[in-house]
Amino acid sequence: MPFALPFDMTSLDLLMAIAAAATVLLYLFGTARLGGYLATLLHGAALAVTVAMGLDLAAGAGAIPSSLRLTVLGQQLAWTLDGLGWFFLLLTTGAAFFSSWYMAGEWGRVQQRARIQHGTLALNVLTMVLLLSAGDLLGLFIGWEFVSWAAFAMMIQAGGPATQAAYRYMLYALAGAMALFAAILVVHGAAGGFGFDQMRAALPDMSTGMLWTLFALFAGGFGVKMALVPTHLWQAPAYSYTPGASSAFLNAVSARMGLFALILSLVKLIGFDTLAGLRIPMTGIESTDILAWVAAITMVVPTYIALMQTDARMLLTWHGIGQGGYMLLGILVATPLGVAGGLLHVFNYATYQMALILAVFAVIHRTGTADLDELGGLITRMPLTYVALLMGIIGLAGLPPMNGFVSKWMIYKALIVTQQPLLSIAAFVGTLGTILSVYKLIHNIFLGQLRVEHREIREAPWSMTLPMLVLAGIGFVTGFAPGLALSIVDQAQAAMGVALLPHHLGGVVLATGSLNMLWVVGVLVGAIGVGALIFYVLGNRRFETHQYDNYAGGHFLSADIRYHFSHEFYPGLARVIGPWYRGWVVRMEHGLGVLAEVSGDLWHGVFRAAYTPLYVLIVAVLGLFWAGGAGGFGS
Amino acid sequence: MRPQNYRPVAHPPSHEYELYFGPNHPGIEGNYAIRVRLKGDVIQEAIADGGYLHRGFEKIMESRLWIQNVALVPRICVPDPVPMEDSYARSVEALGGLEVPERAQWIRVLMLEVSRICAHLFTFGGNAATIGLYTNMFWGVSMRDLFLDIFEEITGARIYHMYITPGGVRRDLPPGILDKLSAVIDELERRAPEFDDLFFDSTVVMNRAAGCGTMTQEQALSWGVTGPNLRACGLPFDLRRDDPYLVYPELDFDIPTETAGDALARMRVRKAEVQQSIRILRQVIARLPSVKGPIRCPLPNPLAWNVPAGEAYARAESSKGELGFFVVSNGGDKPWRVHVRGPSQMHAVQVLENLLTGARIEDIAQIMFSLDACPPEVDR
Amino acid sequence: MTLLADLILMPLVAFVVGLLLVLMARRVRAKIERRVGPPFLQPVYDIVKLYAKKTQVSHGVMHDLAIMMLLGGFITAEIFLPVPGLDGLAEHGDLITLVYIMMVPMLGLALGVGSCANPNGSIGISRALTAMLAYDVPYVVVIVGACISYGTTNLIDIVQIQQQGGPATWGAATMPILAFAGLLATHGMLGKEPFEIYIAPAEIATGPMTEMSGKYMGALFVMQCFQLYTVGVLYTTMFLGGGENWLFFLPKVFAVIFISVAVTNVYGRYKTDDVIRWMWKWPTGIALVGLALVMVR
Amino acid sequence: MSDTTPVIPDQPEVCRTVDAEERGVWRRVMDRFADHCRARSLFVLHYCTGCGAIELPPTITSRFDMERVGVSPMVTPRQADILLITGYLSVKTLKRVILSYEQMQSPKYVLGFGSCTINGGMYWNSYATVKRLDQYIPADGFIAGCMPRPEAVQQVFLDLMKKIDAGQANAWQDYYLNYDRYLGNQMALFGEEWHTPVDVIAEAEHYGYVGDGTRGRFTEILDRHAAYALRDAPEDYPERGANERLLP
Amino acid sequence: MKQAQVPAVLESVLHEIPGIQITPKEGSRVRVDVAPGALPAILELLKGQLGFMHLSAISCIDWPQTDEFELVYTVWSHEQKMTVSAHVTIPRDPGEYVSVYDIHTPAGFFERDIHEMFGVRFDGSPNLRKFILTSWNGPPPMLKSFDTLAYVEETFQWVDYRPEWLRDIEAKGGGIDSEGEGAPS
Repeated sequence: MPFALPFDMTSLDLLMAIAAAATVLLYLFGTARLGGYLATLLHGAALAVTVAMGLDLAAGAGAIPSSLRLTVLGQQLAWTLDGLGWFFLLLTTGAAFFSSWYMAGEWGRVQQRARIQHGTLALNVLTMVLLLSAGDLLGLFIGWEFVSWAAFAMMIQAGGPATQAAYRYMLYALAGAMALFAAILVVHGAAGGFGFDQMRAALPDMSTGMLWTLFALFAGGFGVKMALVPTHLWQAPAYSYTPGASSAFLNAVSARMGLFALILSLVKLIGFDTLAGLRIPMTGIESTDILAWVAAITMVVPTYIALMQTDARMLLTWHGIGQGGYMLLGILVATPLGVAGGLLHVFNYATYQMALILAVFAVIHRTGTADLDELGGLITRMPLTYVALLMGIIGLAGLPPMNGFVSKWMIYKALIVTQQPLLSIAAFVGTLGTILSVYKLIHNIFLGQLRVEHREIREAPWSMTLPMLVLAGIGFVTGFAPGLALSIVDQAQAAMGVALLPHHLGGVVLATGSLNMLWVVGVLVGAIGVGALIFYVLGNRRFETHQYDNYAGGHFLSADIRYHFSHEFYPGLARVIGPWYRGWVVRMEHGLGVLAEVSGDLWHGVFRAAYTPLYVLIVAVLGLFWAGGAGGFGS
Repeated sequence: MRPQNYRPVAHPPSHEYELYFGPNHPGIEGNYAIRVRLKGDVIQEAIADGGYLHRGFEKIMESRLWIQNVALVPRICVPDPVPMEDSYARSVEALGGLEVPERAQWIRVLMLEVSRICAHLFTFGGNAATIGLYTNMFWGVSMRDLFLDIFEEITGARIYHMYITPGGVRRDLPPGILDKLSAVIDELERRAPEFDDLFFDSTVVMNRAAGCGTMTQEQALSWGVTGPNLRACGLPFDLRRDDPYLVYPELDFDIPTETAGDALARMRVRKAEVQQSIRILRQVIARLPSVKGPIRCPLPNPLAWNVPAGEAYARAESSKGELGFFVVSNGGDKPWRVHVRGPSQMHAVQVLENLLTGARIEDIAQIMFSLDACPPEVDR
Repeated sequence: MTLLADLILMPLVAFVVGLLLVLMARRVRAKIERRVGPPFLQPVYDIVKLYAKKTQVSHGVMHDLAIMMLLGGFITAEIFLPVPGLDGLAEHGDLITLVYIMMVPMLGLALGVGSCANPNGSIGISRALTAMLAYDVPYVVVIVGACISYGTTNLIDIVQIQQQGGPATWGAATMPILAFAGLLATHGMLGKEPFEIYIAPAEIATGPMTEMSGKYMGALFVMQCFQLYTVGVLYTTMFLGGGENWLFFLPKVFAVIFISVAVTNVYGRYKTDDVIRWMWKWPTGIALVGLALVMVR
Repeated sequence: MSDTTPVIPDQPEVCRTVDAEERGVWRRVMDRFADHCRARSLFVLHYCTGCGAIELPPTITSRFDMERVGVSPMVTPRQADILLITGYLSVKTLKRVILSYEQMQSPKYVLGFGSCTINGGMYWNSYATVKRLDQYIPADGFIAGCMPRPEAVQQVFLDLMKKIDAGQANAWQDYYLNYDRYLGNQMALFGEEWHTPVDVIAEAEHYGYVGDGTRGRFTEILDRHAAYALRDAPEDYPERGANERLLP
Repeated sequence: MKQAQVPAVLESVLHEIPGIQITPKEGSRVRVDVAPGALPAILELLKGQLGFMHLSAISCIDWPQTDEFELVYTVWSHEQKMTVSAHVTIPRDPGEYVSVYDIHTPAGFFERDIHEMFGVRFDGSPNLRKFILTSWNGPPPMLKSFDTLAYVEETFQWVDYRPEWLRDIEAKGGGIDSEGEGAPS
């Protein structure tokens, strides 16, 4: 314990207290002049506590308990935070810190309802803390519901298309919650309780059919939040149209809660060995194979949907869905390398995706649009935002020297080493699509001809550029020295019960080909330095000209000629995959929408008819929790 | 010009942008420009922009003697100059009532057909180069050079011969030239399969040229398309047969047609035409030695030659289509009015604009070269 | 000390060999076109001439940075690509790393061309990336198949496995179908006809090169050297057993590039979407068959 | 008729910005080396300005093969070293030629191809063609004749190479040093609204090619006027037809 | 050839039109002189009845003596294998005429060209924007009243061309006769 706490509070208690206080305070004072900086301060404190917890865990503290307790149905609910939860908690508080920083200055002043933005952000952090530190299945369920509703509250604040998407999201989330609820009932029926240990103990006695049911219910229920492929349709619009830093927060961590719960339920509770035993008869296909293929499809399909987008935010959020596939796939490889790769990707993704979303919102802040067809040439006007976006897209595309490359490399490598060629090809193909679409993103916003109406705009204020530059910087540093991030990942990996991956500061050493990013990045930077030397020493000095001094077949350009290629950026590709996109994706979207509505009603009906008492009970528990939540502390 | 001097104007809210094909662009035949408005890579609107090669021929011909203009006319269409000389000469002959001696007519046919082969070889090369098949261009152009040598030996010049004058030709054929010509023709026939392999049998060419710039026969007729481009739509219209001039009625040749009306069909028609020209040349080579006589009818003093008043329209089938010279004389020593009707005036402007609309960036050069549009003919 | 020598020598060797490869490509093309072709030092003259231009027009800082990324990326790639006697840093980054390092200069070029604000260049980059997507799908299948077949992604190990077993263990012998698919993908990677969609002078007036002048253009010429070398050496390493020494190694590299430059001159250029269709149909199909064979074995 | 003797006219010798004698040995060696390479690598702009372009394919292709001596075609003015004016220049083309010339990077060379570039040639009394090329951009050499043979084209290239190798092909500096004179000639033909997007004066300042004739009466006019967006261009704006708006 | 008869088919179709004069010319060409008002009807008739689908050219001739423009519409019939040139005369002032674009699409180009070169306006022509002479501010250059040589002398300068060998010849009393008259015959 790095510092003493009053009243016997554990650090988890402190964190919960900070989060709860932040929720209340920011809702009250979010619009005040310094409200934004208060938010930054509070989230900074939460981040500091989280880091302190990490030091504790690294010192071998095991799990950090909370004083918060509840007794329901004779079951005592407890909240404790282990390494896995802490890993995700670090991302949560980190994301909240950078988001609130971004909102603290000019952004907060120009927003209509900064109070709500700050309040919902803090509320989200609070509910996530509850979810991540859940000590049993019921706690998990409660946390899950809270997180869903908090995210919903965040999404509807802007109104307009985001609200539409948020309702759709709730529909999916309800369906997921129903599945989860059913899973809990199955476990309760078999184990007689909600505790994790009770469930683990009951596993060997469960029939294959029951295990399959559990697997399907957990994967389906949590997969909704991760937007795994057939349930992916809600996420992009819901996250895109949420304003500013809230969108960045949602993108970076919200969907990762689904991953956390999946890891918890499938890896920690059921375990890889049990899962590996689950095979479809006569085929030898394991249950994880099914999920891995779902992950692979999630990698590829949303990536190519992202390629078709014309809104910068939609493009990025679709990529967010695709990147989720990489994480899940890495974890499902089930080797230390793969799991470490998957978890590292969670961390890396949070850094670069936040930088990207924040940069895009900085552009929106200045120009008022995120339409990729209406921007262009902003590099001269907003160079810092450009740098942040550039570093972000290098990470997202998974190219050296950014951190995205390291985690993707580990995932590819794990797949190749375990001889899963088709999955690794899918991973590579997803990356190729990413490269195409991120270039479109940066080209259409920052390169090409500057539009005349953007001629006078200024760089985004420091309060906005600094957070994204710091995030991009973290991305670069953890790309240069991935060992830093891998040590964080170790905590989670240890808590998952997976063997640790031996690593050093620069990467990993493997018999089948190693990676040392210190060398890779060092040489790359050095070589670019040599390139600069060649550029500046050889040849006469450069003369910078303007954009109308340009080749136009001998014609004269003037300001009123639109001489900028941005709309339909990949026409050839669109012609090849466009029919498929229009035919398949759009139809699937429609069909799934209908299906979700029908099945949502159906589940409702089934549960109300069959388990009305239990359902009422759960609702009562939730109500109780609300009533006695605050009183629970310290008891 | 200082960059800050650019006056700001808001861009229109549109997803369309502009590209400039030419005049300084390798996808353009000669010095010509097409401005295209695009969305993605699909052309929404194409506007032909000519005049880069405008020399005011029709004006300066009015200020020169009838005979002086012989030097000017071949320069109207650079790749295929001989039909220009011939048509001008025939229009003046019609005005002045001159009868061209038979030998001169045969020599003119020889020149015309060699020029047609040259022009088609050049078009092959250009068309192949637009889709990156430079080998074909290199071979085609060097093959054409052999024919230019024949020209040089006959007339003293490779490109602008100024050989066909009103009333006949400037001088007789040099001895042995017919043997050399048939050797060159044999060489061309020997090489022809190579061009087939590279171009007409290539899957890539098929893939790109088939269906590219397609027009129906009705469209072609209403747009005023002539020459190989019209024949590629299935109409066997050839002025050598339909409105015969010189000694073409005595010659035996076919009029090749295709029905598809696309770039590939147009190139196939040209290839077949080269074969027909070879056939004609063989007949001419066989016949010429037996045609004796003068090569020019007696002319008055060309420096003081007042051509009788009147008007004449002489047309010829050039390698690109119908070429017409409308010449008006008021009885003076200079033409009163010369109007040149080049086939490309249709092909390079209205037809091109129509065909390009809805096409893609990659088709622009291909369509222009397959129409064999000749900008100097448009600009004059 | 050896490392320092490697760091300096590997890019230099790559550049010099690349110059020879460029010369070969131009001479082969000249021979097919029945002409003499450029003199021996022509690639050098071109590059020196471009660097010696007295005015150098730039379209902004990103335009300059692009050139640095271009050279830096390729220099790094050469250092991670082991050749006889020079292992460089291949221990610290494997085949996958190399493949992704090779994308850094492309990304740099793409950014630089974009900042030139010329739609011809942007269309060129759009096409180049589309072509990359087209040829990299089969290439990825080939790489995954080869790595699984060799059981390692370490290039040094891959060379050693083939060196120790002799020609019978060369990739071309153990997985001929994959090797063939790899050759097709390599051809696409070199951007030669019929896959030359992103240069396409007659369509987009040479695409990415549109606004490049002076030393910017010179850097592109240098890049061409590096690109020919890297692609050739990578293929040789993966399928032709690398080489014990340069005497055996270089002929293989030249042979790989020769096949490509000889074939290219008798083809026109496909349309953009046909390149994708072709690449996803033939080389990918062949590569998947090869991959299946590798997996069965 | 086709007199194909290449003519390299005597250019007024333009001195270099720094006298060769004042340079260090190293700079002189480097200059010598650069000139050597420049002379052996010439990229010709692919711009068929006139009918002389018909003789360029033969010059470049298999029969005469200019790549033997390092001459190859290049597409955009940025990459090209040589602007080959292939014959007569109509006024409309001359504008594009000047733009292309200004967009080329120095050292750049201009060759007039055919008699029309020297004195109007066959079109001496045509209202549409320009009579003297070297009034508007400095030329390094001319080929007389109509039309010159490929051999003549090759000969002028070889002569130019000799000149470059000796460091004497410096006509391009004249454009910077006497920009006002060239601009005046251009304005006399195109009107005072004439301008190109290229900021020649800034370039001259940047690279130290400012001479007494760089600025003057005409460059002052240039500084004053703005490039018109066509919407509010005056009725007599010279490029009104050519730049007429495409977008609705 | 000159004394050829007017083809019967043409006669039969055109005889109803008043004030028309049909003259056979060289080859298969027939000259038809019509009143300005009747031209579109005649072209329509020829196209509809005899298949004169193809408009070869529209030529304009400036006659300053009578202050008139003569417009010549040359049409060709793929069915009859025959050329008809229809001549109309319009006054120079105001120099306006109707477009035949709706009968023959190619007329669009020729009318644009004539508008540019002679200043004749065609009502109903789809596109009379400048095409060739976009850089030209002077009068329509093909008018006889426009003197191209005077314009050239005024606008351009010449190279002083006096090489050594010419000076030698001039010293002997020879040289180039710049007037162009009285050249040796």
